[in-house]
Amino acid sequence: MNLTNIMANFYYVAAIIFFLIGLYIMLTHPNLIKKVIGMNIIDSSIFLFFVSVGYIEGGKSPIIENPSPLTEFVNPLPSGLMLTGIVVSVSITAFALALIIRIYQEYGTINVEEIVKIRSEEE
Amino acid sequence: MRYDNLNQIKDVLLRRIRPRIVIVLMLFWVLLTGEFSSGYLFVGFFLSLAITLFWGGFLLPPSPGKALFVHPALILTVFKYIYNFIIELVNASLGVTRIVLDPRLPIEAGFVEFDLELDKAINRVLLANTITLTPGTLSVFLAREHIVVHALTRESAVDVVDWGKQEYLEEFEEV
Amino acid sequence: MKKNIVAMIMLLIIGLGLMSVVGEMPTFGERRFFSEEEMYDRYLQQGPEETGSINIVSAIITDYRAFDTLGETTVLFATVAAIYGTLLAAINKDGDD
Amino acid sequence: MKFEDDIVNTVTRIILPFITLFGLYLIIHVHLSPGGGFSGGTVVGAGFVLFSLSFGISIQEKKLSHRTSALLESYGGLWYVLLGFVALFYGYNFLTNDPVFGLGQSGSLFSSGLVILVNIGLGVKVASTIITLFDSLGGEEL
Amino acid sequence: MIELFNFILLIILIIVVIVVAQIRDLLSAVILFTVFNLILSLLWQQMRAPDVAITEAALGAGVTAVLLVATISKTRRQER
Repeated sequence: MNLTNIMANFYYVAAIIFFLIGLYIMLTHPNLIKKVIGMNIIDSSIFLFFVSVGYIEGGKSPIIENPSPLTEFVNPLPSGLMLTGIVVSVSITAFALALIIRIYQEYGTINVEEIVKIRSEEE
Repeated sequence: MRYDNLNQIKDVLLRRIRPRIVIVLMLFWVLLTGEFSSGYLFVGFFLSLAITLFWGGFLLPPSPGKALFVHPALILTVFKYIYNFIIELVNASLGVTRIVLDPRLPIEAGFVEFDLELDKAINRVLLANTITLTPGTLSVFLAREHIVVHALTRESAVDVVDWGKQEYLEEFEEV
Repeated sequence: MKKNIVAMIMLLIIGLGLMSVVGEMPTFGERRFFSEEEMYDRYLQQGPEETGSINIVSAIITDYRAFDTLGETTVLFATVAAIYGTLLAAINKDGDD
Repeated sequence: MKFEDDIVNTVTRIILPFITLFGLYLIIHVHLSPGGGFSGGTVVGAGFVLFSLSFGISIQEKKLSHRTSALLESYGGLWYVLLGFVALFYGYNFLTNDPVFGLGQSGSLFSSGLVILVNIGLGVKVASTIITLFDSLGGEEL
Repeated sequence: MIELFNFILLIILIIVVIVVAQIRDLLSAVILFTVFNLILSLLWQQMRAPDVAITEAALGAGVTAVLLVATISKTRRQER
C-alpha cells in the first residue's frame, strides 16, 4: 500500500467513507426510510468516485466553443454515464418509497423489527 | 351559437395574454442565452407567449387602468421604501446585537397579531417579507389581511405594528 | 448493540480492502487515466463535427450512446408503471373489502 | 396538500413562469450549454409540483389531468423510438444522426438534428414522470 | 486554492453524512440529506462537470426530497 498515493487521492478516500457510512446506515437502522436515505448516499459515493476519475488537472468543462488543440478538457465520458445513473437512482428511490407506503398500509409501521414481530405472530 | 363560442375563445385569449409578463420573460430569456439575433428572439417570444397562455389565470392579476409599463410614481415609492427599510434594518440589527451581547439576555419573546389595511396580496407579502428580513422579528402566518408576527422583545413588537401601519405601503396601494 | 459492533468490524474490513485499491490507483488529475485514450480523443476532437453539438456530454448521451438513453427512458416508464401497480392494488383491495 | 398561505401563493404566482421558461431553456439549449432533457424536464416538472403544492391537487388535476400526463409519458418514449426508425427507413443504423438529420452550423441554436429532437421528447417524458411520481406518492389524501 | 476549497467541502460532506446517520428525527435527516446533495452539486461544478451538477441539484436535491417528505407525511415522523 502506497501511503502518499492515498493522501493525494483524497477524493477516492472520501468516496469510500461515504460508501461505508451509507452501508452502515443500511445495515444497522431498522427504519425503512432511513435505509432508503443510506442507499442514496451509497449512490452519491459511486457518482463522486466516477466523476473524480474523469477529472484532469487544469482541464475545462467539455463545451468546445472555439476549438484549438492546446486547450485541455475534462473527460466527458464519466459525466455522461453518471447522468444516467442519477436518473436511475431517483427511479429506484421512488419505487422503494411506494413500497414503503404500501408496507405502512399493510402493517401500520415502517420499522423492520416490528414488522418481523408481526409476521412471526401471524404464523 | 358558433359565433358566440368563437367570441368566448377570443375573450379568454385576450384575458390570458399579458404583454408586460411576456416582455419580462423575454428579458429573462435574453439574459439566459446572451444572444440577440433574430432566431433566438423569435424562439424566446414564442416560448414566453406559450407560457403566459398556459399559466394564464394563475399569474399575478393585472392592475386595472394603466397605460404605461411602469408608473413613474412607483419607482419613487420603491426608493423611499428601500431607504426606510435600510434605516429600520440598521436599528434592528443594533438592538439584536445589544441583546445578544448582554450577559443577562433580556428576551421577552412572544407573538403579536394585528390586521392590515392592504388590499393587494403582493403588498401584504412585501410587508411580511420585510418583517422577516428585519432581525429579531419573524412573520409566522399571513392570510386575508391578518398577520401573526413573532418578536424577540416587547419594543420590537411595538415597532413592527407601527411599521405595518405606516404610509409607505399605502402609497403602493394607490399607485 | 452486538449487531452494531459486528457491522462495524465488517465495514472496517471492507474499508481496508477498498483503501488498498486506492493505494494502487493512478494519481488524481492525471491526463491519461485508464486505457481510454482513444475514446477521449475521438469524442473531443471529432464530436462537434460528427454530432453538431458543442456540448460533448449531451452529444455522448443522446448521440453516441443514444441506445443507452433509450433503455433509461424504459427504466423511467417501468418505474411509473410499477408505482401505479403497487399503489392502485392497495386501493382496489380496499374497495373489495 | 394545500397551504392556505398568502406568501406561498403570491410568490408562486410570481415565480412560476420563470421556472417554466428556465426549464424550457435547459431543454432547447442542450447542445450549446450544460443541461438537457433530464435536468430541464425535471425543472418543468418541479414547477408543476410547486403549483399543485400551493393551489391544491384538484386544480392541478384540471390543468393537466392524470390521463394526459400518462399519455405524454408514453408518447415521449415512442417519439424517441420513432426518431430511431427514421434512420432505419433511409437505410442507416438505428438512431443515426449525421446524414439523416441535417446538422447545420455547429454552435448555432438550430443545429445538431437528432440531439435536440431527442432531448425535446426526453424533456416531455421526464416532466410528466416527475408529475406522475408526485401525484401518486404524495398527491391524494389517503 | 481549488484543492483546499474542495477539501473543505469534502470535510463538510463527511460531517453532514455522520449527522444523518446519527439523527433520530426523519424529517431532519431528509433536510440534511438535501443539504448533502446541494454541496455535492457544488463539488461537481468544481470538478468541471456542470451537466451532472445541474441534474444533481434538480433531481437529487429537489425531487428526492419532495418524494421523501411526501412519504414521511403519509407514514410516521419519528424513527422509533
